[in-house]
Amino acid sequence: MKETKEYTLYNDTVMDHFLNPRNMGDVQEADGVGEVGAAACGDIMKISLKIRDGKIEDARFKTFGCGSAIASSSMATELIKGRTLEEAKNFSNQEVVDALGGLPPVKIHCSVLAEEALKAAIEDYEAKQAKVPVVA
Amino acid sequence: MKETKEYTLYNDTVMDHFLNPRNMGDVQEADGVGEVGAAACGDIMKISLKIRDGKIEDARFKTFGCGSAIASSSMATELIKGRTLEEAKNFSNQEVVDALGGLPPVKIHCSVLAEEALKAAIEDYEAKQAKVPVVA
Amino acid sequence: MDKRSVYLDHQTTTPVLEEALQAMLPYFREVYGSPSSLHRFGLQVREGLKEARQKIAALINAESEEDLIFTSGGTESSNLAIKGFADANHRKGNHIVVSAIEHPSVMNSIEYLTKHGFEVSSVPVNAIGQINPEDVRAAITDKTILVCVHLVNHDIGTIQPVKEIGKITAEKGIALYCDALAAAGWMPIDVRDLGVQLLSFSPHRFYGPKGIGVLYRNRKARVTSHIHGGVQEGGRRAGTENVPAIIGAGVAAEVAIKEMSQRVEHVAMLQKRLYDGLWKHIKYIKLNGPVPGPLRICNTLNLSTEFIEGEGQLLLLDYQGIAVASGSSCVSKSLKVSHVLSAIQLDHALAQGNIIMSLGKDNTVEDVDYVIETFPKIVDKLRNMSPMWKEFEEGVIDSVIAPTGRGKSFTQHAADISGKPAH
Amino acid sequence: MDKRSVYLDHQTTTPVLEEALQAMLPYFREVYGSPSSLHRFGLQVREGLKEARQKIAALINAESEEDLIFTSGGTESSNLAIKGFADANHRKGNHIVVSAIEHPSVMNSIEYLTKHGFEVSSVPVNAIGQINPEDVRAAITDKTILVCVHLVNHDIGTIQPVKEIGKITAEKGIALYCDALAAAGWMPIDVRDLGVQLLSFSPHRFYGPKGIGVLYRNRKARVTSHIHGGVQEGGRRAGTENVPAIIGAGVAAEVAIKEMSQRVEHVAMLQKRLYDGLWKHIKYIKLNGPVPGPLRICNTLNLSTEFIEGEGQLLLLDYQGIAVASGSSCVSKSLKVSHVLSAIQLDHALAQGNIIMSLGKDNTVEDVDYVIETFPKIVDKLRNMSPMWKEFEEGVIDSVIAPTGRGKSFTQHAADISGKPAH
Ligand SMILES: Cc1ncc(COP(=O)(O)O)c(C=O)c1O
Ligand SMILES: Cc1ncc(COP(=O)(O)O)c(C=O)c1O
Repeated sequence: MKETKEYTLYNDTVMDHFLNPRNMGDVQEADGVGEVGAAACGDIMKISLKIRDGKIEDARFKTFGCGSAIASSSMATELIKGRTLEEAKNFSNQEVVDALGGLPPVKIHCSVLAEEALKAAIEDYEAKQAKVPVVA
Repeated sequence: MKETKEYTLYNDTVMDHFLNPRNMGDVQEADGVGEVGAAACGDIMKISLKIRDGKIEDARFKTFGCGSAIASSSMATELIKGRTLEEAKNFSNQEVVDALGGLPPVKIHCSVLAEEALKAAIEDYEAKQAKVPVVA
Repeated sequence: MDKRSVYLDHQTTTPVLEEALQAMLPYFREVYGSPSSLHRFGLQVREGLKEARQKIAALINAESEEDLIFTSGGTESSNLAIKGFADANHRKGNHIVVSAIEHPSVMNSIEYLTKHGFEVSSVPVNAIGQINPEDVRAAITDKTILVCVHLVNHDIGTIQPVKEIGKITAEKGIALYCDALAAAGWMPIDVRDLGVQLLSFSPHRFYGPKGIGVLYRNRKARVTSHIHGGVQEGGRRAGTENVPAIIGAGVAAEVAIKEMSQRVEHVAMLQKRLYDGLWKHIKYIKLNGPVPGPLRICNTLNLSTEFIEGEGQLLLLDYQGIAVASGSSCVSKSLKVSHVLSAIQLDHALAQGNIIMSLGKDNTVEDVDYVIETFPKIVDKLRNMSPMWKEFEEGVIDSVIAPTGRGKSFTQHAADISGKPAH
Repeated sequence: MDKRSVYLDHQTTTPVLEEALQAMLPYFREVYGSPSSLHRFGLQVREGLKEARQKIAALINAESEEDLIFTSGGTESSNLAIKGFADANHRKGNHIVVSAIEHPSVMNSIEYLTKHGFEVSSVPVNAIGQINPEDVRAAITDKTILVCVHLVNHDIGTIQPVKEIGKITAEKGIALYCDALAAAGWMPIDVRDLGVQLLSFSPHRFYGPKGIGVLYRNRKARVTSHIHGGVQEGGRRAGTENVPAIIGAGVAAEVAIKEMSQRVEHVAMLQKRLYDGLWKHIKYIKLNGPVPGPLRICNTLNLSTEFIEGEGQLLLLDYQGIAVASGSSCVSKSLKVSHVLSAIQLDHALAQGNIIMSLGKDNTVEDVDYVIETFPKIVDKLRNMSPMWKEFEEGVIDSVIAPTGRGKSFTQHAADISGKPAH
């Protein structure tokens, strides 16, 4: 036993994102919002985006779910800020898993949920764009 | 745990008769000898008697067998010394068990063996008597 | 780290009593013989085990210490009780009656039997998790050989009417097996008064060691051994005995008897304080199982906090030094909601926000007050992060606990956005 | 009592190493959580268990620590290996090959299977208790799914040609289960080199605690769980883990690896000295199993002393402070001669005079010399009391060990006087 060690369920990066989530909240007057749920465990994740010049200027999340769901959404929003929409469409949950330094096998679906929420938000944005005539 | 206690398989009386058997050996020029075996465990017990005036003057045993077999034969010979033949014919293993302060259930047959050896020795004596004409 | 450390998971396991550990110690390196041995190293152990057996028998008022079979734990005891009894009595019938909220060790033992020709009837429970004895009566058929009803539910703390069920099984001439794992050490148990033929418990749940379980089995109930080998435990459970654990269990049982009323009183007081405090400070929170009182075991509270999920609560509590369980700890790896919460028909959203706080003799009023102070902040933090909370405030979804009449249900909402119904 | 105390029953059980006990201690009262729990009390335990698992895997050179299943002991491991494997593979066949001298936990598990449609072939052993691999080959049919052969016999110490048998089973595509209880810790074991798919051992046999057993099971061998409940041990063995025992087992395994060669050397030296000394001082005494050397495990001697019976020897030795076993300690309550001694066709009279002396790392040359000095006196005392000894001297019966050509056999004599044949 290491007396000085903190014993935590997840690794330090995951714990940090769970305890101190980045980008938590809702983007005001969001350009795109995606809310998705995982049938497997009942988690719900919502990502809202501010998009400017085809780039994700701001991304925020709200999550109802376990520690790794919260950490995944925190990390996902952190990763995608500044990316172009095209880049964001290619975003994969594996990036979240890697950036978090790994997730337990039963928790990988949390990162998938983050990917799905992001893509749902982009779709929402694109659907809205299709309706609104572009102001040149 | 009692630090000062001796832990033994049998009670103190049995242990005493096992460790310091009474009447161990063979009666010289015995009047009757009985040797019996227990099919159950393979023990063998031999009791030899000196008989005078219809009374058991001396009794000795030899035993091939477990601790309780040795203790049973020691106790049996001790109990029957001085008894009349009639009394000895009514001897029962229960007397041995009681005098030993009890035996474990799986070991009761050892006391039965002692009873059988005694009775075999008496039979042997009587068989010899029947052959030898009584010297008035 | 000078955070307060508050262990509130006593229904999972407890620390070993100092007295019990001290009693165990000589059996590791000094009195280390096997009780089957005929030399003094073995005989000395036999004597220690006999004493322990008597103390443990006293905890449940067994007729004789010979009626106890030592196993490796509660799970093995459940398995031996059910499969061993079924094996020994299958000529009499092939039907078993079981409550819907038994522990997986009971459920899965019975499920195993159903693959080998047995049939099972599951008796439902009411909203607070109580079995109706008349439902047990109704489930009994002329093929029934065994009824399985636990004394206290491990997840929601409901005390079951075992004695009433015992009257019914006695009337019908059927054996009654009672899993008393969540009860033993925390309420008086009298096997004769309960009218059970089989009863199991596990010392690690009342300050004894792990690695040892007990199955009480009276002379009327035959069980076939299911671990084959030597003639230990009178031929009913083979294998070299876990001597130190049995010794420790004996001490734990002895102390449990002696301190029972005082432990129960102390823990029940804390339970009430915790319940009052949390409900005062947190809205939209539900107690699962009966309110503190005669229907609930003294040491546990099972709560569902709306709009947030359980693991997050558990992790944040842990971060603040408070150790709790969520759902049924035994199934937490499977991501499934505990079958107990399903059986009391708890709304899916509430089942997800489930936390179990179970108190012990060493918890203090300060501990409880610290939890009362800490938990509301955690709930706030998580609600703040939860999309459901805002959607509730905005009237998109409604509360299950205190419906406002506005919005759809959480479950409906989850189904809508995931495209699949929540299970 | 200032008699010398000499424990010569290490093949029954051993004291726990001081290091192992020290490592266990915090897990009783400080790190007392359950490894299934998600809070730090549980997580800290998980980490300890993982380390222990690695150390134990190293003792048998397992591919991965994930291939170990912790059980409650050697007996449960045998049961899980055999019944669990049979359950998982019964579609492939219903025939098992087993050596004639396995431990009752193996024999009785297989006997149980024979009541449920399995057939078994028993492979005989030669006079020193060795299995001939070709006999195993001959016993295999196209229905055979499993071969069970122990590594070392617990009663007579014979090392079996498991590696050769492993080649045969590999060739035939059949699983090989090896009960290594009497071997682990006393000789190097490499599951990969042996070619076994299943192997069991028990830490209390090499200075670890009781209450914990190990089943190694590689990926090729599926076993069905036979204790049902929660998802502990990856779902293969339910029940709250015996945490302190697993920790202690880890340390015992680690130390066993480190000290293996030195322990083996020391104990083998004592074994040789004891053998030489006893044979020098006692007539009509027979070693059962191979002579000390490559075919015998280093720590045990099984001897039969003619004209006297075993329990008396054991009790008198115990009275002199020397703890030994007689026959198979597991069956000593049944009054039956061990099936191992029957299998090597030991004369009935010799089987009755059986004693097992098993040495340990803490025994000394002085201990051994004390036994060499004490045992002949005990033999004399008992022979003096035995009717057989005098009858031998008088030429009524003959010796089995060193026949003189005079008199009938003991067995014949016993049959004559009891009126029934000896069994
Ligand atoms: C070879 C062998 N296998 C299995 C066992 C059973 O082990 P345990 O009694 O530790 O359960 C023993 C115990 O004597 C043994 O010697
Ligand atoms: C009611 C009940 N029965 C049985 C068990 C199984 O006990 P163990 O894990 O000690 O084997 C548990 C454990 O959680 C339980 O709560």
